[in-house]
Amino acid sequence: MSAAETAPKPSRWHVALRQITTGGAAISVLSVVLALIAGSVLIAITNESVQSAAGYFFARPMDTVAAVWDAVSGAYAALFRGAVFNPNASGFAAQIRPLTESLKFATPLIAAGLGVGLAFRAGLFNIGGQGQMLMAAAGAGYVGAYLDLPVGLHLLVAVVAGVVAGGIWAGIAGYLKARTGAHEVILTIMLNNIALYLLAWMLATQGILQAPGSNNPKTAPMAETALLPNLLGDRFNLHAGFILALVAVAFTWWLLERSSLGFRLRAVGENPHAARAAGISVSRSYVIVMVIAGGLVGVAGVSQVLGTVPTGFGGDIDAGMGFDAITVALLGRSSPIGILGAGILFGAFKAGGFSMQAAEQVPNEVVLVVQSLIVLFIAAPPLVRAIFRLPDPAQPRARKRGRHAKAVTV
Amino acid sequence: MKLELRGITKRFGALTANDHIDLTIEPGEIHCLLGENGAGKSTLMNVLYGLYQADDGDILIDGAVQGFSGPGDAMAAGIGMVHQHFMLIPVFTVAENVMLGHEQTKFGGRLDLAAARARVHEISKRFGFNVDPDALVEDLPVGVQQRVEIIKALSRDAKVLVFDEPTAVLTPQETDELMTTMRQLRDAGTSIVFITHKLREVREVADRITVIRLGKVVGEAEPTASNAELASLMVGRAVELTVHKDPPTLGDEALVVSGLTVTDDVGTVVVDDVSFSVHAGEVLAIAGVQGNGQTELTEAIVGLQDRVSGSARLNGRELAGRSVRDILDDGVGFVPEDRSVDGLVKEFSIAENLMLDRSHGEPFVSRGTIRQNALNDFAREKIDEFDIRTQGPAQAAGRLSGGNQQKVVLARELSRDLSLLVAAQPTRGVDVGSIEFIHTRIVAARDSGIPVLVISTELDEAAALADRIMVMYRGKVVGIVPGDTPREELGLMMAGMSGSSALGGETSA
Amino acid sequence: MSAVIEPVVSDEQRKVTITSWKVPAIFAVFTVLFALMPLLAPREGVSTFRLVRSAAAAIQLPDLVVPSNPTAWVCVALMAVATVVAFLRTRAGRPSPLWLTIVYVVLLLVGFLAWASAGATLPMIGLLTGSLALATPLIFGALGGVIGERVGVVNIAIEAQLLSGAFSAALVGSLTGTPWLGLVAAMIAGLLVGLVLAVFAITYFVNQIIVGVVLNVLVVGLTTFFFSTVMADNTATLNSPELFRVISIPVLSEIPVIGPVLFQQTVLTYLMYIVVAIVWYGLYHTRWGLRLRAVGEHPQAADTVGIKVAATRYANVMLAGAIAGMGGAFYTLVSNPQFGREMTGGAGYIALAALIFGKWDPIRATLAALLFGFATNLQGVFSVIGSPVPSQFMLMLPYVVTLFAVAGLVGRSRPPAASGQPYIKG
Amino acid sequence: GAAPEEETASGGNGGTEDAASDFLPCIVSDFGGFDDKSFNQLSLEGVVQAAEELGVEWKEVESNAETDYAPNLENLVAQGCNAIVSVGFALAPATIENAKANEDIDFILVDDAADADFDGETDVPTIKPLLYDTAQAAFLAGYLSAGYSETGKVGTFGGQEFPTVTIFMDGFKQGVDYYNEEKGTDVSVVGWDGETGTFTGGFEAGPEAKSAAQNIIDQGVDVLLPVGGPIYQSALQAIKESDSDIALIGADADLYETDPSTAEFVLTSILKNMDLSTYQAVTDSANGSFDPTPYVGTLENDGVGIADLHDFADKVDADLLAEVEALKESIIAGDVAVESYLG
Ligand SMILES: Nc1ncnc2c1ncn2[C@@H]1O[C@H](COP(=O)(O)OP(=O)(O)OP(=O)(O)O)[C@@H](O)[C@H]1O
Ligand SMILES: Nc1ncnc2c1ncn2[C@@H]1O[C@H](COP(=O)(O)OP(=O)(O)OP(=O)(O)O)[C@@H](O)[C@H]1O
Ligand SMILES: [Mg+2]
Ligand SMILES: [Mg+2]
Repeated sequence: MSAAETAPKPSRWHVALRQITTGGAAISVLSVVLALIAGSVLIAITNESVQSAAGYFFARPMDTVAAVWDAVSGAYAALFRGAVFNPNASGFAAQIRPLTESLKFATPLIAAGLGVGLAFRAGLFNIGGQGQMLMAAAGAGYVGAYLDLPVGLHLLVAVVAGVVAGGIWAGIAGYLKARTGAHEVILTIMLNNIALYLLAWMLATQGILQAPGSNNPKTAPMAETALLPNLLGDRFNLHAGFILALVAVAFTWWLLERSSLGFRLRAVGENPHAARAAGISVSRSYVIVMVIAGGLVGVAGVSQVLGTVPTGFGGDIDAGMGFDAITVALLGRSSPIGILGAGILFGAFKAGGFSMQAAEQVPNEVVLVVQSLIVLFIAAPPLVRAIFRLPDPAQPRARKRGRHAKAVTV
Repeated sequence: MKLELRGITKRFGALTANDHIDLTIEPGEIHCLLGENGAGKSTLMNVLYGLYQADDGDILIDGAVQGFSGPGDAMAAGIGMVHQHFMLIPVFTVAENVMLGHEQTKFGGRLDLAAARARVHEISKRFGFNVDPDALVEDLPVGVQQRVEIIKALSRDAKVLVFDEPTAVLTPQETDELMTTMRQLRDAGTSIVFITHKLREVREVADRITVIRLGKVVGEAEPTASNAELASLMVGRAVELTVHKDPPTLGDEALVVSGLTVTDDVGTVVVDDVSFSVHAGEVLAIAGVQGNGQTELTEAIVGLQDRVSGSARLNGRELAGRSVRDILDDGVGFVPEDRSVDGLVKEFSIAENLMLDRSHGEPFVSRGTIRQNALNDFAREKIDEFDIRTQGPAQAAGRLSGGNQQKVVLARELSRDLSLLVAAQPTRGVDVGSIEFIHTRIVAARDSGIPVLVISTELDEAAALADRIMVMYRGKVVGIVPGDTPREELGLMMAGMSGSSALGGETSA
Repeated sequence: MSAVIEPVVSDEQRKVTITSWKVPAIFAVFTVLFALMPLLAPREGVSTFRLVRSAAAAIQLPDLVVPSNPTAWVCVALMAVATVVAFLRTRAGRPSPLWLTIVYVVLLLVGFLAWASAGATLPMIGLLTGSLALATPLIFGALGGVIGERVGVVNIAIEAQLLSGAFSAALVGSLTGTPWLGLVAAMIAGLLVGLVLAVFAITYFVNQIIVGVVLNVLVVGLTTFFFSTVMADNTATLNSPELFRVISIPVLSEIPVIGPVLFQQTVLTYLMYIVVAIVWYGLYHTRWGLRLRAVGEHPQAADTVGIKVAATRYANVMLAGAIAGMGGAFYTLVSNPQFGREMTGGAGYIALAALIFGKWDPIRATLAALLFGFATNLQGVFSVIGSPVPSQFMLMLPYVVTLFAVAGLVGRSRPPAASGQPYIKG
Repeated sequence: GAAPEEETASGGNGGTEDAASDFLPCIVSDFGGFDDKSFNQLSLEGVVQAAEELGVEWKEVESNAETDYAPNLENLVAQGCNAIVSVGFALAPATIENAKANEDIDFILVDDAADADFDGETDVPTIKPLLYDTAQAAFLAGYLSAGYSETGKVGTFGGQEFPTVTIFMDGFKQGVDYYNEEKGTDVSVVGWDGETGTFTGGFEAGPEAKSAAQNIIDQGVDVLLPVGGPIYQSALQAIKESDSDIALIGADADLYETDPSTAEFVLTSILKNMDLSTYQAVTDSANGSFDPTPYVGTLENDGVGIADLHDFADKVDADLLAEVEALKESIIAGDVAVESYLG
């Protein structure tokens, strides 16, 4: 074969390969791989079989390797069975049940992620998802558990009550920021803690949220009429909260991409000076965006109390999702579609984490570690490329940062 | 010290900002660099200063190749630079700014501010500057800030001093003083690279002139060359240097401002009891060095200032106290001074920027939803009409060149039904070709009977556009004079002085 | 050329004083609200303020005994006077001086304490000591935040630095048997978190808020994971650090009231005083601080005078992490002899609030953290001496106080100009 | 170390091959996690002990929030657990749901009657509630403390205001009050007045818990009862730093045993013997003798009690000890009534 015959120009495969390896999709996949590798290190070093095998590593190294493989593959297989597809279950419905569980767990993450992401787009760092979710839960929970309303109307009123409560709680921060210029990060952090204790008090007070006749800081179960119906029948836990989250995604997409209000909010987020000079009231926008963001986070609270935990709830119903939502929003680059994807990914990790813990006794926190590493790696493509020695694309994409308004500083 | 640049090439992505540039600076000469916006002058100087790394080429000092890895090395080699965009920390004092990077310390690591003050005093005295070392830089007028930059460079005993467009922010008098300083430095043996667009200045101080166009050296010229020769070298074609305009057909007094006073948030009266009026079909230019209240005056008119007293009536309706949106909806067109801060959302598309101040109702919004098609059609139309060089309406405004960004703002404001046009620095940082176009459009607006208020720190621009010129100094009106007042006199007025004819002109309206 | 050249416009710009009705309005509102307490819920008896820690103290001060309700009323009256003064001054176009606000706040506090502690003894030393203890990790955290932001890198990862500091201090303190090595380990842990923040934020230009938030999650995950898989089963060897002992400083600790509060503390608290002082001094009076602030305000300007922006940021973000890590050590080397899962409980976020509240200034941030500590402990003391308010509302108090303080008194604040912006060179 | 024999190297831990080996006991913690030195930990110990004696493996899963309970239970069900212990009242609803759906599994629910419909009956016959009338034991501790106290003040504080927490504080206060009645003394309880009291707001040890303890100590108490997992550690630290002798009372487990570093400070501990009852319930389930009748731990059945005084035995008046012993009999006999939410 002469030198002249060998590929005078790069073959089509080569070009395609290059595009794949330098593109965003590859980075995402490799980020997940890297994070999973890091997770497996944790799993392996704390696994007892691995530890005991490592004790005689020099005598029989293959034992250690085998133990590591068993520990890691077992854990990730369990994760997969819990999050996507369980081949061990009987019947197709049971096999794909994990997928519906993932969507269930994704629901509040998507809704709250939207609330954080929307605020980002308007230049605000809404770190108050926790408080907003708690207040939404209180609102929806009160209506759902203690009001007597006809079928249909009851659910509607409960949902609205939750969304409005979340909106008001965030609106307080927006209003104070607009009026006094106080930093929204402080305001929302303080409001988180205030909500925490306010809810604790309501839960401990008869006539407000505490279940009648009980001493526990818990509400009564929600009335049947206020429950978000299961979407796929009673064998699956996936409830209509997921539909609410999808509606929220669609609404937020419309708001940001198509509506005039969203246009103004984005303008304020990208450049408040120019927005002001163009007649857009920055302070009013802050209030509006926080109210809407709080309402979206409210959907998360609503879906928890009326769908996921319908048996009555206590003081940590937010389960840290106000903060998870920040990660989801960041991974989704503050775009509604991105947040939908990020929410589902994290929901799947969550669902899988439970199964991994139950089956392999691997603590849930591995999932936290893996999730946060994914976000970090995806945000830094050059690092991932360097690790895998991938070529740098012609146009440097490294600086393509998220669409979080740049005005967000702390 | 002899400085040579050989074959300097610098690329930004696909753009080649410097293309094999050769330049030699002899000891003790003032070497002028001349070129359009974006020709690559600042880039070249930043390479020289170690701020950018050249992709190709060498820097030689007295024949020895230098390897600058950063400005620290360049400074150590005796190169100093007064940057086009001041490199001062606004919240630091003058002394702190001057000492930054080569601080002297006393016992306990304590900064030796006394030494820095002394240094500032010493250099100030040598060049007749009047700079308070303890003033905060952000409180200083730009002219003084520039002196701080010069002191900074001199305090490190620079052998080669680069001045990148230092005169853009100076009064004519200050410019003269600066040129005296430059000659003084040259005579003491310092080499100077002087960048400017102003041909008059070039011919006055330059020992040699190099012209750069599109990143390449296109020629050398003698200080004796005529304006027209230099301009055509710069632009590559013959350029119209004056605006053609007919005498105004004046209508009624449209904008009447009386006793307008604006206070900033620390209590300084930045616009002090200003009164004037603008007729329909007239251009009133407000001249003055930057920072003398012009900006705040325009912002007060469109409702962007908080602490305003007095009145501004447009066709009989009071503007003061109303919201910005209200005022804009009344037909006030506003071209803000700093387009990248106040005029545009850089991340938005051109189309989105064109609807920025019309996000309520017709024609772009119906029932709360943006009418994408109407907006895109409109954007295409304006791109055509204003000759905005772009790939299309969806391109992000921030990716346009400065001149084209400015055209987007003008297109937005001029395509509304206007009852008043307020344009601040409409051609700042815009190249000669675009200036021609923008001036024509402003004059066209005037001719269609719109009252126009133009703020310009460039005397040439004020003189070219204005039917009358109002000069402001320290927030107060120095005088209002006809558009053809001689520039020496305007220069004096810009420094708060008055020549006889200024006193003789109409001082109130 | 004209013959007459004379100035027609003066060089001086007029200055006016901007008067804001905010101060008198806030005074008035609080005076009225406060007056409602003795009015609607009058309290019987006397309030006793105890000024010594115990009967064993070397210098004894008598208890301060005041009648509760009358004292509250006197304070209301004086607050009303202060309100009127503020009102008159504002009307005369002069701003209300800071001392008036301080006097007002002190009156408010004294009145409230007298009213609320009717019939009980209020141990002042305990109240203040507890406040300082609660504030100490926050102060370290806030200082770490101040340094980070002043050099241009937003540090949301304070929580991560505190938590990893607490974890490492417990682990290394237990293994080595000396708290000093535990402290070093805490600083290294904080520094490493800072390093990761720096790598992503400075080298890879990743949005700094993303990195911070994610690091917080990551560290919660890692510490909890290792705590439950390794530490919890080996408490004796891995999770029982030797604690720092309280050291009374001779002479100083004998000063009435202040002595026992400030000078009967552990080494870590004394280090805190020193670090606050050093950071303040260093930031405003040394080359290190000047360069650091320059990089945070205008990195390009700093670059043009030969300061290495990225290196400066790296070094100081790591330093900031180390300082915040010291705050983490407080949890396991002073407060509590063991690490527990998520034991910092969001303190990093409160520290973040304190540094913004304190306008990115080390002293003010320290004061903000102290205010928070004080409000928290006031809540604690009142729940002990008996208060008619449900515990949940008492627990809410510090957050409500901060909210009011931020919204009412502080308002707009300006962060370092380049904070949060990556510096991308041409 | 030396390599084990090839065959056993792959054997894993636990499981021998006898008949019991397919029995799988499992346990879910509440949000406190298993290392809380308190009720999650004790319950786990019961399960572990049972499993080890039975020679079977067990599965333990931790919850971090209330939303984790249902999925954790579902996943344990999927793992084929035969008996599942749910620790804490908060797990009741999820346990009831899962029990309804999986009638072949024995559920053991700690601290709740599993009676969501308030009819006085356990809602699902396969749930065995384990309840503890801790107030009875706390009553004894209160009496003992009142007698022990020299300053006439004893103190208590809690993590969060949950009934399972306040039941300790309530019983303690009743015991003190009873002592005052009997002896005509005026010993007071700082930190809990029967209605409101001092709470740290969470169950983490740290500066909050330490300050809470500090504030109570400042009121001059010489006995301190912290209720809520690891917060006793911070209380201990506050005691060590105070100049005075203050005795600590443990809650749930015998602190003297579980945390020897407390030895010289522990007067006694209020025992809530969850390890014993979970052990019993799991063992019963394995042996096919699972009895879903609610279990209520009392002084009588040794489900609750107070621990040995260990080092304090000779610091406490022998008469007082005798009185406490007698008081225990009176409570068992019903002569002295102790009130609590368990009736
Ligand atoms: N950091 C950068 N990144 C990308 N492009 C740049 C950068 N700096 C300059 N450019 C581009 O390089 C070209 C030359 O810019 P330069 O600033 O050197 O022009 P100039 O001659 O100084 O113009 P002016 O007279 O407006 O100051 C311009 O097209 C500019 O947009
Ligand atoms: N200047 C402003 N800046 C920010 N938000 C504004 C401003 N004016 C109005 N809004 C908000 O935008 C929304 C719509 O406002 P409004 O009804 O005044 O305008 P509109 O002309 O009906 O708007 P659109 O044309 O977008 O439907 C309201 O929520 C309003 O509060
Ligand atoms: Mg330039
Ligand atoms: Mg029942």
